[in-house]
Amino acid sequence: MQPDDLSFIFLNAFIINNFVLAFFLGLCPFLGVSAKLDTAWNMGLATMFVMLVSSLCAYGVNMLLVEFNLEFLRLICYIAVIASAVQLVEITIKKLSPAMFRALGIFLPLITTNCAILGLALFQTFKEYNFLQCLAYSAGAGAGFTLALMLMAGLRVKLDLADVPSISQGSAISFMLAGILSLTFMGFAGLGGH
Amino acid sequence: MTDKQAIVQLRVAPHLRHAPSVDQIMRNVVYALLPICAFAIYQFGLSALALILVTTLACTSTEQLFCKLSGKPTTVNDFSAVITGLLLALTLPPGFPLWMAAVAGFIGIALTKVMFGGIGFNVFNPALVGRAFVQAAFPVAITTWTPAFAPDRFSEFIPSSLTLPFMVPEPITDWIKGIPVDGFSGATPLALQKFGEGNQDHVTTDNLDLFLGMTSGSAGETSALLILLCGAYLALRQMMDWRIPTAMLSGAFITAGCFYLFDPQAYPAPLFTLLSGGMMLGAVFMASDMIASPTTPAGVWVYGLLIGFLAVIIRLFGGLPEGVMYAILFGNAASPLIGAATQPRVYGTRRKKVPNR
Amino acid sequence: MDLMQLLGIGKATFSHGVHPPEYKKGTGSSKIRRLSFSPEMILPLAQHFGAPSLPVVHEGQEVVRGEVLAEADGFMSVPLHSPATGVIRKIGLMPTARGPKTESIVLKLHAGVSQEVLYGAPQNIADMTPEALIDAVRNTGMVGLGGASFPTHAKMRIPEDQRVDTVLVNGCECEPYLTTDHRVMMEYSMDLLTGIEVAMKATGAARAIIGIEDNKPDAIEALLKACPADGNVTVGVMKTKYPQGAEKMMIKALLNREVPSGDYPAAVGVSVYNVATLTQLGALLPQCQGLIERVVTITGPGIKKPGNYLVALGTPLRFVLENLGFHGDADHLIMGGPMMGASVASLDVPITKGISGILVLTDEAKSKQTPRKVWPCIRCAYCVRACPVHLNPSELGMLAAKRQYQTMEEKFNLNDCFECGCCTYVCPSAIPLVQYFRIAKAINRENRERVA
Amino acid sequence: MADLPHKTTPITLDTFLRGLWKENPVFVMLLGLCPALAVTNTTFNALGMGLATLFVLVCSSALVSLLRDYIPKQVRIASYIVIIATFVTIVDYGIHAISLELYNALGAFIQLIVANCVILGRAESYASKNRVTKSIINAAGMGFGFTFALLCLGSVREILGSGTLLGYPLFGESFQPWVVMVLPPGGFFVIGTWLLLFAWLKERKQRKITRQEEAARATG
Amino acid sequence: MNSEVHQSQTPPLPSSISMIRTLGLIAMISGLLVVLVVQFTDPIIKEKERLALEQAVFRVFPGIDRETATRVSFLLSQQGLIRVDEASGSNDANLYALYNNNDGQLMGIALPAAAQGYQDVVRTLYGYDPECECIVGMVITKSTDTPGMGDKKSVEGNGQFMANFANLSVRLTADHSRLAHPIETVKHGTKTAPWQIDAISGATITSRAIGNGLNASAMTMVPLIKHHLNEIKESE
Repeated sequence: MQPDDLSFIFLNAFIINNFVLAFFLGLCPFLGVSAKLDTAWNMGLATMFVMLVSSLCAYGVNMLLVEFNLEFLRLICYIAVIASAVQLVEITIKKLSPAMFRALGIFLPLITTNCAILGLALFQTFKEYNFLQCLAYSAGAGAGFTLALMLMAGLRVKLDLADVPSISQGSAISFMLAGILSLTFMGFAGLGGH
Repeated sequence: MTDKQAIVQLRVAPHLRHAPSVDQIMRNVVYALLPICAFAIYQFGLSALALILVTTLACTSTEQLFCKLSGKPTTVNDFSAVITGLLLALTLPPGFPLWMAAVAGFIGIALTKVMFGGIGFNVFNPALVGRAFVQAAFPVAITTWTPAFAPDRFSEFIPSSLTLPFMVPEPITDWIKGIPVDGFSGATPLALQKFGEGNQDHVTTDNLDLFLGMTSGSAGETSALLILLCGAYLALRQMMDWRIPTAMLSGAFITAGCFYLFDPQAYPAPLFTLLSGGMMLGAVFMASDMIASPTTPAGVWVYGLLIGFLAVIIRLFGGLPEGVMYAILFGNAASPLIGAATQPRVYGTRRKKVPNR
Repeated sequence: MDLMQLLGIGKATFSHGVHPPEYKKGTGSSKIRRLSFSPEMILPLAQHFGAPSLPVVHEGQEVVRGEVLAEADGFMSVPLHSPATGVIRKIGLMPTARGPKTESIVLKLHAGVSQEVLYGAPQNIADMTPEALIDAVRNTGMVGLGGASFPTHAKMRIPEDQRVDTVLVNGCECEPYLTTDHRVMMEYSMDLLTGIEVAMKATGAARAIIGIEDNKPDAIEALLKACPADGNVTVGVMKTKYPQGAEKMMIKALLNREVPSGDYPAAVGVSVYNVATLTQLGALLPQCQGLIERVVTITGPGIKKPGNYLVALGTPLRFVLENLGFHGDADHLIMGGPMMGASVASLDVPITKGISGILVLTDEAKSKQTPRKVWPCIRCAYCVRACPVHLNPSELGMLAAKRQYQTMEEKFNLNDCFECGCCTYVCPSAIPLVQYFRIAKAINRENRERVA
Repeated sequence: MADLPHKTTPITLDTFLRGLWKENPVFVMLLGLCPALAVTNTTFNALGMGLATLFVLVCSSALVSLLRDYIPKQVRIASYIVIIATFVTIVDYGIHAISLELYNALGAFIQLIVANCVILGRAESYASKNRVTKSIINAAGMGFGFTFALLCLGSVREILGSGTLLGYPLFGESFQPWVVMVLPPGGFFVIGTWLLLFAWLKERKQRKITRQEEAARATG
Repeated sequence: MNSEVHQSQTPPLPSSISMIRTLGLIAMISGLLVVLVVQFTDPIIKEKERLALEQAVFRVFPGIDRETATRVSFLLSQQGLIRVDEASGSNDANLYALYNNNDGQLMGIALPAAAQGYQDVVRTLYGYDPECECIVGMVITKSTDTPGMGDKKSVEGNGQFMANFANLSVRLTADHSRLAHPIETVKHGTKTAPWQIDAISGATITSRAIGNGLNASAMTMVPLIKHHLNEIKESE
């Protein structure tokens, strides 16, 4: 597989360089919303959706900026675009599907502060991906985020029933779990690299 | 007060108990591992013996240390730490520096077991976490293999074994070249297959040699036959779920078979996949770790198949020649999800109401 | 399927379950003997599931054996008959095997009286309508003798919207040690068939199957011989496995039907009765008699003369045990089978309608069978593969340890557990799972009541 | 929040120290984890990232505090984000101009300072309610606290992971580096271990206090 | 886009004019600041990057430095050879030729290469000598692979590995259409042919990424160079 194949880009963002476990992006929701399986799933879905939308918006904005030689405004534009994209997504979902809004609604504001979204926009710009590649990259990143979140949630639900020693309760145990998960995902390194 | 409690205790039905206790199960796993350890020592000599002793000691003393620190009664006598130690040793290259092996044992127990509350709550296999840690920490040492059946193996250590703590092991390429063993090289069959020269002759190792264990590799993973026999002992005594190894091996076989059928030139034969590397040891003794695998009957199959599939994928397309360890760790991580998705259908639920109603 | 069973191929069974050692050798082959009368009898008014009976006698009143002592209070209740001729000494609170003291009638026997039974007018089953039959059944005071003590007539009245096509007769007796049903089937086959006729007629079922585990070949043979030629009553041979005798398991095994969660067997067109129940019914109903005695297996390493005994209801445990010779103390006494029975802490409790066995374990037997040390769950999944209703006891147990009783009920079908004990039996960590589940159910019930 | 009536309270040492230890953004509030883990594989990078964040934190706090009376409530978050993004862009170009090596090592993570909740949190909960000097001092405390936490992580990871500190070898030639420490899992493990250490210290202190109280109660 | 943020937050407003005014003010301040900084830093950054590239190009050819040679950038593709003027800010060159300062002779050609490594793409720059049809040097321009094993410092510090690139054969077939032997990375200690790269023990993936990058680049570029060699030679 070549580094710019769509499937490789997807896989790369999905498991090889998982946003959470290899780049530490989106750690806040990863630690905060992974206590239950169904919340984790909804959060993952919402993030995936916002990632797709904001990645495409960022792609468009970047095209404009490059056109007018205004690259130095990139960051300011991205952050504004992402904030408004989340708002727009929220409004659209509310209008189109109230049921989905009830399930995802509370997560959307949280996503605004999720650095994985901004990270995605920045990375795709640095890697100079084209439109389709951006699509694959954001889909992979979203799926990878959801996968990590779900695995974490499963483990935490299981450990809810454990006699965890008092000092490792709370965030320390989450970090250790994340570390082991990250160690596990190292096995995927180099996948498709030849 | 205490008297009353005692009576309540006695009242609990059922009044018959059948199962072997946890320590009996663990002890039997240790028994099943002993022949494999013995073969490892026969194959690799003093270094393998020292490796096994060091990891076992590291695991048990870590467990003891943390029990003492937290003021809990000791849990060393349940043999689970011994199993971790033995398994860990069996997955390491025989010439692995002993101090690194001790680190692996410490990390395995401290990170995976003590951290989460001791036996029963280690959501990952401690031996594999220990090994994954040293794989990431000391990538050179853990991929340095030595030939089996060196003539001096019972009187001499492999030089890298005795590396001083925190020091880089000496390169042993020259030492290996000095060993007059015919037909064996330091490279493992998997490495030969993956990094071998040319594209045609991928598999250079005879399947029978692989089956009997006449190759180099990690200390205890070479003999598929011995591992199967020891696994059969446990399975017959119902101290291991035979479904997991079966599912995992079939998952690996099917995946490897598909690729082999697709292009026999580029991909190794499925039988080679099953017999080489840590596949057998992983399937029989690691994936079947009760605590870190799902409990549901369907989940067990899904879990095994997933691990087998991933192991082959990582082997064929990943950066490393061996993927069993990571596949099992991934399986461990996914096991709560698999369990949640495969809860058995409870008798009388989700059924259409009776026909004659 | 029947043919296959006769040939012994593919014997009917359910999935999962356990194979405990049987311990049936000693008592299974010896005939039922009668136990002598105790000088004093204790008769709790609540020997059945449902409202306690209402006493119709007063203290100091003379009663005759077979006379009604208490009447049924509503539909879910049965009358209580006097097990012996004597005088009512007291009506008050007395200890029972279930635990708390309950309202009971204490009967003092007249020494040297012949203990002749009071008969009613004979009834002809063939002439009776189902309604009349159900009334007659109720008058016998019959309840499920297998242990549940559910009033038999209530079981026979099928709800309007349901129809029953099959009567299942439960002769499995899957609990270790117990052999009452085995002996009853051997010795009272004809009474059993009469009882089956009653049940079929009352429920409107066209056929009946007597389910027997294959470890009782002599009983199978005896019943095959006794079955009428019309083929409406057959014998279903089943694999020996615990809890084969649980009615849901038996329905699954013999008919491959599943009773919906929270529903009764009638919902799938089946009505299940214990052989002991139908045998007693077959003997009592034609004579218009009441239930005053039952067969009890009294066994265990702590009993000198183990066997099956016909015991008058109300006989105190102490009298039974002293008569048969016993050593050990009360902590090792179990009423019922070893898998589901409760141990009793007092020797003063009486034998009641639902007690099918008394088991006396000795110290050594107990210590060998019960590992004392409790370990954390190692998720070995033995219990998952043992649970006959396909619950996940391991998960439930861990939830129970963290007091998440609500989750147990909502997500893991806690209420489908019928406490057969398979999970605890196989648990290598010796976790008292069944006990946890009982507590969890009780607490949930309490919480629900508090809300309501 | 506890620090509501700031307008009247005077500037104390606590204004500065609070962020350094008691409300340490990384170890106590678990904010800004992404840069705290992603770029701390060497002490140098950790220092660079810490100082960059400090700069943005102080500047944006100052500007927000200056403009606090002019920004309408409805658009305050948008304004803060734009202000922060401005300073991040400045830092980005600054680092690029100062050291190409550091710029390459930190990569996109410099720009990701925008998404660091520490900064927005300061702007929203402190700078928008306090005078300029006070906001700056508080922000500096937070910034140094963040840098300190990054150094805690970075030094451990570098010492174990490469056997060096700030690039200088500590142990000589034959030291075997623990490569895992500079990899992503090492980041998780090191922060987890620090948290364990702090939890243990806290528990010990708590136990000591309880013991003293008990002793006091016993004697009194 | 600031107005978009503003639109989506339209609960009861005090006065939208004040909001727009504030946002406008902030936008102006930030725009001003950014532009100032960019104006100031841009030339510094450009110069630094140019220096870095130049350093890398000269490092590829041991023994050649700025005193002895001049660098010219080209874009070479199927469409032909285009000279790139870096002063204009364009950076799409894919070929850097070095000419002797004294006689204007072509001394060597530096080419960039990239391939997927352990973590991310490993970028390298390698020197091609058209005379001997071989690679004569290689430097890492970017690698985020495992520090201490696959990063720039440790790979370039590994003398044994770097020796692979002192004379790595990229000979063409007789018809000049493709490489006679593709560049291959083999496990440490098993190099047998001049077109093989002996991998770093423990960092096989990075080694292989370097090899793959070189191979991919050489596969397309070397025949092209052969084709345009005279053009390049005369472009001084």
